[in-house]
Amino acid sequence: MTGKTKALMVLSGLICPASAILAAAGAIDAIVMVAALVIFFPLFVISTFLTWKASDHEGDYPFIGY
Amino acid sequence: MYNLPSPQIEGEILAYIPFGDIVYYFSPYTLVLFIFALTFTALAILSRPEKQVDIAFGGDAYYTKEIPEKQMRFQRFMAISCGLATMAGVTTGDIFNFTLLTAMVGICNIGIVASVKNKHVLDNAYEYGILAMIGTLPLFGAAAIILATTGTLSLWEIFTPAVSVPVIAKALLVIGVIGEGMAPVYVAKAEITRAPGAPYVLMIHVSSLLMFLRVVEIIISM
Amino acid sequence: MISFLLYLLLAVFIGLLYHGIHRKVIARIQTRPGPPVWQEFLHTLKFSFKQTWIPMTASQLMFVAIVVIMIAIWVGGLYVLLTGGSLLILFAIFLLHKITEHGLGLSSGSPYGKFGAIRSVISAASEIPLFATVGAIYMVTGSLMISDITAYEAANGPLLLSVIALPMAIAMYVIVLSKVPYNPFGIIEAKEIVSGNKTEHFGVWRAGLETGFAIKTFVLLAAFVTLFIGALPLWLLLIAMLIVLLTMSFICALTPMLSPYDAVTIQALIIGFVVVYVVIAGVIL
Amino acid sequence: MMMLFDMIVYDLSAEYEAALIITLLCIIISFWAVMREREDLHRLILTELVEIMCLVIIALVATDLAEALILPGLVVGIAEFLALSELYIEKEGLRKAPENVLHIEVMDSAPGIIAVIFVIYGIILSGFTGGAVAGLGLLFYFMCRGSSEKREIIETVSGYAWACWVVAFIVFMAVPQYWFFGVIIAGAGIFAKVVAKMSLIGTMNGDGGEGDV
Repeated sequence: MTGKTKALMVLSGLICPASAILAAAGAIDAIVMVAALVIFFPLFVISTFLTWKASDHEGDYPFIGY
Repeated sequence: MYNLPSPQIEGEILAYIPFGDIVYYFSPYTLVLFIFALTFTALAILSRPEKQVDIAFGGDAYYTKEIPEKQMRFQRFMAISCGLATMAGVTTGDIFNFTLLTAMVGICNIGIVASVKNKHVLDNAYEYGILAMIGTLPLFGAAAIILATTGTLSLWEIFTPAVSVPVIAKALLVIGVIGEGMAPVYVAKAEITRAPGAPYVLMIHVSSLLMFLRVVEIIISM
Repeated sequence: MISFLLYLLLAVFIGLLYHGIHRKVIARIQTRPGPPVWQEFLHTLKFSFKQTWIPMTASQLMFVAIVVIMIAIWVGGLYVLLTGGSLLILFAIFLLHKITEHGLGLSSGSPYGKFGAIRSVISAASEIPLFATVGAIYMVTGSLMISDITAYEAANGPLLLSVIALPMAIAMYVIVLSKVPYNPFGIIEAKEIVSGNKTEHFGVWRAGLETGFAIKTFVLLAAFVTLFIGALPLWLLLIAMLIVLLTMSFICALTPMLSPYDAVTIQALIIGFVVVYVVIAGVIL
Repeated sequence: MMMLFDMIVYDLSAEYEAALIITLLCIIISFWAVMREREDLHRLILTELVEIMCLVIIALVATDLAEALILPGLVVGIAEFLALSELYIEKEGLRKAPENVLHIEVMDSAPGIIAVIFVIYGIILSGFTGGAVAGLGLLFYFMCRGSSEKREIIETVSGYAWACWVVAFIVFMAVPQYWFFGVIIAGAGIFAKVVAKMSLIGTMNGDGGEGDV
């Protein structure tokens, strides 16, 4: 799970600036850049969060002593 | 033949698909709507319905509702056809075709909730259905009046500044779409959306709002 | 084009910061100390670090997809606004936001989420026509492209000062107001139904939602300023947005949450007012 | 063509307006009726009145195009009507297992003979009318006897009718000089098709199906 989200994070994290740079250089249309950003920016946000979130393993219980 | 009438409303035409004299076209505006309808149709196909949790009030008990396989299949079928009708409706370039597809959206909306075995949902679906049926009158009426006064049904022709459409036809068209999709007694519709089956029930809302967006564009352009 | 990417990041940042300022101002008006202005920012980060899974009762794919769609539509909205696209597309994106609100509540299977979703359908009855009345700007400026409207304003002065467009400004103000947190029309996330449609979206999903809401607040405030005051340089735009937000904070702090039917009724009354005004103005002009 | 079309529409303008106003009056009356009625079933029937008014508005255009538009309008109306009546049955819990209400002696003794007579007479008549007569005979037969496995046969016959049409079509297109042969095949096809269609109605009655009829 984490491996996949990490890969998605890297991929979308590369696509977003790449599309912006390519559009600035005139290689692709602005509309293509927007389409790329609309699709990959949310994926980047979610996959980033999923990558750095706490692990799914059982956490410790700090208040178990009560 | 396919010159875009009023670019300031919806932008340049990107592509068109002619089926005989009915032309489907994509402008940036209709493309946004089309992609959205497509996304939610895909969601309806791919995702499983949720298990609605009911709380028995006055106690700690709660239970989840399982949706029977048969009902799920029917709802999914209806949701998909509703999505297809919406996709066609937001891109069509023919006013009568638009009204027909809107009516189809209305029928599919009833169909999505019709298989739910819940008295309240069915009662409200029936009320909504009656309104949807009455809604076809202003809907088709508007299309007929537009045909009679302008002599054409093609939106490409109607959008040209030379062709003027009577205000009553515009008003009837909006009333028709509202009656068909958005159900003036919105609260009855809210009651319908209580039915279990998330991606399918959401399709009711998606389709009617997208059709409304399209009709707003049409009446402003006319 | 790179500037758009920077604007996007800025929108997330500013949106969260403004949410924080909003909370702070509300707290001060109610004579509470309130959280620091960075609270919403920290809030989002905190949520993103938490353990996260998908509830067993949820419609799994939709539960996740709706968060992604929520962010995606507002990224599109930001682009439309920045490039001076059609107001109609902005209107469409607002409506799609209503759909995602509905979907958020429906997808979880929780009764509270369901209630939030149903209330979102009810509120759509008044919020949608309210936004549609903004289309009456078309009567004044003769165009629905935001770039044309700002050009009109550069030539003829801000629309906010023109008597004809004032009701439209009020309609748009109520729309933006009903989308900021803690507002009197916010029946879909009222506390008597826990958090309404956001109830079951916790952890990473909630953090994603907050990100989307931040862009949404930025876009709606910027749209209000651009439509009714005019195209401003960035720093002036941010200040103008902050001022608009502060007026909203006062309203949010001083008014109670309305009941669902009252919220719809008040918004419907405003629609009626605008429509009557537009008809009268149309007859006179 | 376009000019002519415009001319016709605008020439009729005065009559059109008068007719439109009268129709609008009728619409108001029908809306009034729907509004006043409280009984669910009656409201459903009254909406059909509204549908008719809708068709009248389309018919007012009075061109070929209007004629072409009435049909889809009618289909949509009927589709909604059917959907709603199903909903009404579901909602009121009126669904129960179908049973044979009509049962008289002739239905036990005679169906075979009567069906044979009808079918033979139908073959003599041939074509659409013949199909209808023969179909009536089979309809009667299936109605009396029930139908457990006969549906497959009817489906097969219906499929052969399609095949006949396709063959006739190919004959018309490819070898037009044998047109008479094509006509005969198509006639046989339509005969079989109408028979199959009508006898299907017969199988709907009785407890032939497995439950969900």
